Amino acid sequence: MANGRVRMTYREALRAGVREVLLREPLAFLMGEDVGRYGGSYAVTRDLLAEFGPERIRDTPLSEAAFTGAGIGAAIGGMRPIVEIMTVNFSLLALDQIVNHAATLLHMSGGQCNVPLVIRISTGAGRQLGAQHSHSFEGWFAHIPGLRIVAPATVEDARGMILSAVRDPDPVLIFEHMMLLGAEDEIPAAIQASDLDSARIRREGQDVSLITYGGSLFKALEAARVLASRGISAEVVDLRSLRPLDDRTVFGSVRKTGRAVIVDEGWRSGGISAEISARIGEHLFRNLRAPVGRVCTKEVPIPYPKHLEDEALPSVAEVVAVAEEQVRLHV
Amino acid sequence: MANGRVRMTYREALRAGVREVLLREPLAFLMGEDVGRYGGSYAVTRDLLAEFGPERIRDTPLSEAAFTGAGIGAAIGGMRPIVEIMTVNFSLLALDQIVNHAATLLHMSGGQCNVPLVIRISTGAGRQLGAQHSHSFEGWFAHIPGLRIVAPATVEDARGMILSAVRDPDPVLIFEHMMLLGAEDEIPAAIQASDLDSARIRREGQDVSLITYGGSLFKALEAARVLASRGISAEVVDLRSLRPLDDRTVFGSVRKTGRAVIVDEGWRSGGISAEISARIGEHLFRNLRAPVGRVCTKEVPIPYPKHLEDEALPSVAEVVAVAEEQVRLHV
Amino acid sequence: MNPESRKFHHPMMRIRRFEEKCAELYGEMKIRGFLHLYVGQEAIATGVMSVLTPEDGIITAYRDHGHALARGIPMREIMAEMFGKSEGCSGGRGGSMHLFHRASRFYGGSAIVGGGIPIAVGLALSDLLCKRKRVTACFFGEGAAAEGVFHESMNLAALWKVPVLFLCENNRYAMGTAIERELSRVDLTEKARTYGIPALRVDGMDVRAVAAETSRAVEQVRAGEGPFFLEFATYRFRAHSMYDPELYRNKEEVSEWKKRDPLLLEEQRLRDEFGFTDHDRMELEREVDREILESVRFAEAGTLEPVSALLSNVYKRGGAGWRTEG
Amino acid sequence: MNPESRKFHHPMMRIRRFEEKCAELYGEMKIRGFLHLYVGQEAIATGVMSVLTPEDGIITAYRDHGHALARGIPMREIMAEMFGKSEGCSGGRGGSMHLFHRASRFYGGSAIVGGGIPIAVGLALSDLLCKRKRVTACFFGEGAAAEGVFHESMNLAALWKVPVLFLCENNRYAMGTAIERELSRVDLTEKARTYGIPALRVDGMDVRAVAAETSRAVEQVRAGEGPFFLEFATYRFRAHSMYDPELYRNKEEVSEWKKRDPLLLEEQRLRDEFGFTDHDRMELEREVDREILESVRFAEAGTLEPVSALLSNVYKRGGAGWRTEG
Ligand SMILES: Cc1ncc(C[n+]2csc(CCOP(=O)(O)OP(=O)(O)O)c2C)c(N)n1
Ligand SMILES: Cc1ncc(C[n+]2csc(CCOP(=O)(O)OP(=O)(O)O)c2C)c(N)n1
Ligand SMILES: [Mg+2]
Ligand SMILES: [Mg+2]
Repeated sequence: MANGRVRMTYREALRAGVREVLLREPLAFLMGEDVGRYGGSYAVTRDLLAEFGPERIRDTPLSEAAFTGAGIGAAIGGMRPIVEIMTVNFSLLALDQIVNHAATLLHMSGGQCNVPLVIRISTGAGRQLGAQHSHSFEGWFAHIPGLRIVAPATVEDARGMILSAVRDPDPVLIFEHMMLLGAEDEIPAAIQASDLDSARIRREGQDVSLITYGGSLFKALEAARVLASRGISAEVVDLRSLRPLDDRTVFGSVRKTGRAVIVDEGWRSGGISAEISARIGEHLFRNLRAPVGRVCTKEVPIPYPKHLEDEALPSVAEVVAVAEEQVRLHV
Repeated sequence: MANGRVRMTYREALRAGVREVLLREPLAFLMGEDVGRYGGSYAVTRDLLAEFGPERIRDTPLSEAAFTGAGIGAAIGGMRPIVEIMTVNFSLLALDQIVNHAATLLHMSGGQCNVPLVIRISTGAGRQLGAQHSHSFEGWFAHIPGLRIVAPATVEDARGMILSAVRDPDPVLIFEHMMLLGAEDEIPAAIQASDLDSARIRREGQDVSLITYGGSLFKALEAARVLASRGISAEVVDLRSLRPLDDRTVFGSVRKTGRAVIVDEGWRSGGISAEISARIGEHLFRNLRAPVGRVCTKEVPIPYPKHLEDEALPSVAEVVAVAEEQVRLHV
Repeated sequence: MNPESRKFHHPMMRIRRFEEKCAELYGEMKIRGFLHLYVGQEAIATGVMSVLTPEDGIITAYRDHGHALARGIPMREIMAEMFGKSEGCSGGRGGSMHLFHRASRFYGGSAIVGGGIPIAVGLALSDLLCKRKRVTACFFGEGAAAEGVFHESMNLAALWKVPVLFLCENNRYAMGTAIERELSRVDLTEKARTYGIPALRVDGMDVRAVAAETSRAVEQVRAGEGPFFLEFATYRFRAHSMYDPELYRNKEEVSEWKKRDPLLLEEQRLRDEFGFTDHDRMELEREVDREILESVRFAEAGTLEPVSALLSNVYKRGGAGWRTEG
Repeated sequence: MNPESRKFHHPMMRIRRFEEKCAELYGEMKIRGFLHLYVGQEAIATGVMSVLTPEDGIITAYRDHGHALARGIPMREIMAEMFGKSEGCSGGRGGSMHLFHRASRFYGGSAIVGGGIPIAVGLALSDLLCKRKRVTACFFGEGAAAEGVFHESMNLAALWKVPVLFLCENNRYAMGTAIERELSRVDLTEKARTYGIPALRVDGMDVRAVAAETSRAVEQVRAGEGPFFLEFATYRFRAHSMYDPELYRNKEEVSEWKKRDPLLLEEQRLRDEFGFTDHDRMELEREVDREILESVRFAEAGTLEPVSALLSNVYKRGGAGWRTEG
């Protein structure tokens, strides 16, 4: 811990965030499948049971709908529940509770029943887990009014976002990308909340904006490095929040560069990439020097074999190619 | 029945379509909540039980996940099941079966297990049914590879689409808009299948393309009439299929008019409207004379009171205003 | 007025006549959307609510007028809600199926069959965690027992011993589906017991039986013994909603059940045991009708939320949640 | 070789040693993704499959190697699948959790706990509607009993009397969650009976008991008496998957159960009753190892699908389903 900074992994940061919430907020508790005795399917919650006990680290049965619904009820009852859904695909089993209930209760009750619920969901592909364990639904969830959707891409956000989420009066879904768990970074030792609304410029550039979030941020940053070596200066925008989208930051970047490439691990058609592209088209019609590019997951359930999975997912090479084309063809 | 044509409502056409399928295809059967003795929640399936008996018109328990899953199984077992989900919101209870299973089985099995399942779903708002009965999720479902999504807007498609759907080897979701049930039209007496892939130009025009589907088609047509009276010639494209999207027809229209307004009862952000807008931006970057416009449902769970529900939904006046602005400001 | 009639008869009559008025107003198109009447089932909400305290929580489904009235939500706020007015108990946003009243701990009003059940478990969990001696009463129909989430919730509640009271109103039909076509075995209490939840079947037409058995059950739940399950045998006298042609049941069955009308039963008991007279009855009716009339007037006079407020109530933290709407 | 050992011992040994090889190959990174071993539970798949006919259908979950092998899917196709090769039984697209083999009516391989259960009900429904005398065998773990869809499916199967055989492999853990923390009451057969489904608990470590009881159950199902439920008491000897640190159970429990290793039990029986010798055992091992070796060779030599084929198998009706991919 030099100069008040610590080195840790994204996984450790997630754990530190949950731990801090439980320390600061007596009404908070965590529930989900195997968060306790097993230590968390991806070892994120390891040791928390020993520290906080089974009242606050609650192993649930395999009942995604019921324990998510129970999270809604507990939130209405004044608690600050954190529900963990082990893998994003399983969230579909709780979708009625999330979309028909958590997202509507405030509205249907005319403002009486807000639902201060946090749902942590592991998302993304890349570990050859196949077609039922590799979806990226965060952009899809972002369609639903009443929900807030965030996707920490950095170690600092992995720790800090949950602190804001748990204080938010509305349901917040945090999508944690599986492939980032081992990523390391040096961050301030003092734990601070990260805001849930704003996008961040992770690298400044002049020629093209690479707009991304979550697991794809590092692909975009890598692409920017490659592009730099070819004389193209790419700006990298980390959306951080998918609902709301921080249009101001996105538009500001694209207004400057005149070109945008969206990198999204969700499927292309009807993904959040489409929304960002549409908004840019609507607002920066006269500023755009090239059509907005999209590098997304191919429209196929994620295949098991490595070479096909790799081919299905957005790659650095694709980002570079699309960005280069934009700059070369549309000057 | 003059000149081999008959007049019927959309509701009657839906019934005629299901009936024709059951007459032609011995392996087809219908199952869903209250499709039999009750006569269908919206009276679509009235009298079918008497004609086809309880083996083929199966009332199910309130178990959306199980009977949708049973539809998948029966399809794999060689049947041609038609599952009815009473209201689109309830489809969320079956989403694991639809998205994690029906849409992935062909892929996960390396092409061995196709799922020739038809799911009919009542969709849309407009009857003051509030925040849990008024969603429009068809565009949302269109994000999922492995599914085919269609939305009949006309009486003829209401009857004909299911005939193609039941012969399709893949899962087809048919979204039937609640507000169209009473719409009447004269259609050929001879029952024919309608294709599931192509969009249709429902009205030709030169100045702006109104791109829409389902319950919004009539709003777009009405808007086109109003626009005509103001000297603006609007072309109306009925998408019919949301997955796949018929880019050729859409692009052809927009290439001609240079302007596009998408009318969609789904919420705006991350809706199918975004995808269409993004594709137009990508492909017709140099042809577009104005930024693509979108008239969608406001981002709020549908409120109960009439004046607020009306305000939430796309209106003819909005379509007219957006189209007019496009033509006037971007000449 | 006969003081004993205050207890159960008056509240039941309020519900009955309120809903008859609602049906009328539906015909006049003052009330729209779906409208599910509780006629025939009044004894259940009335009996149950009579033994709950203001600290207890309520979750119910879309057939919720009876529960709302019996819980003490002002009738006029309920009526205004049906009219879609700002003065309604859900600010007009919910309508008939989504009555809410936080001050009464009345948390709706879910129109997804079974959807409220896990939420009730969570409410009860919050009481358990905060060591509050509250009970959460969770109403649902027998149709909900076919939904998976019913089972998940039973299991979770039993496993965690949360103070929730499951109240199944078995009116024998889920829309047009008779219970025998809904459930392979129709004994709901047996299902509850499979989770280790004590369960009892109660005559849902006898308001005093409802109150007595609920009282015992509540005591047990409040004492920390975990969930309890009550199945009420009842019947809905009217159509499922205003659109139902009732093709699925015959008139004899309906009239057979109407002989056990909970209001008639209770009135007979009042006459037999508590000296209830025709005059009492008239007085009662007059009072109830006055209240209903007043509620209609209140609703009529209510205000429509300005359309400019459309995007409110989506996020508590202000705004529509999206910076720009494009 | 001892002919009696062909029946059960050989198939079980095939599974055991195949999976031990898989674990090794996982260490070598030849197999990736999640890998769930069936070690300890071999008697169940082996016993059940021994009494099914080729016309019967199979549905299982992600812990599916044992079922696939016992069903007769060629070992080399299973191994090739784990290697992600085109020659795999799912064309390489599925991997360990998604084994499919249409010719064997083996329909996977769902990695969503409980997800396959309603699909099995539907498969059985298709047989019922087509008046085929087939049975659908549906395997799942005890953890699935907490999922709502398990209950919905039990109810639907019982209500419609479809010819499905529910086979619950109760190995006492769902990942790290012991059954006592999963289910408020742990008797699975009781749950089935609540739906009117006849149910029996069977020693899942004794392959002959498994075969005998399954045979009786299958007979009943095939005779048109509707679903049947078998709960097999068993234990998984290894970690849940390759990532599991096994913090949730102690070594004594594991070694206690290992005393009832189904392979040991059957081998002892063969020795006691059928003159099985050390020589038989050696021969058997040699044969099995040869097959495994050959399967690895086959898998190694298999081909990787060209990346240009990525978008195939999304729609049967050709193409990726979208005219333009932009
Ligand atoms: C998940 C879901 N499926 C279907 C419906 C349509 N629906 C509304 S009420 C109802 C019947 C419910 O019956 P029951 O639970 O017995 O309650 P009751 O109407 O008898 O009070 C149905 C099928 C719904 N609202 N939600
Ligand atoms: C719906 C769903 N929730 C959670 C998981 C994660 N998960 C995979 S296996 C498993 C345990 C299942 O236990 P059980 O059904 O007993 O089968 P076993 O692993 O013991 O064979 C869990 C929780 C999943 N795959 N699907
Ligand atoms: Mg009922
Ligand atoms: Mg298990």
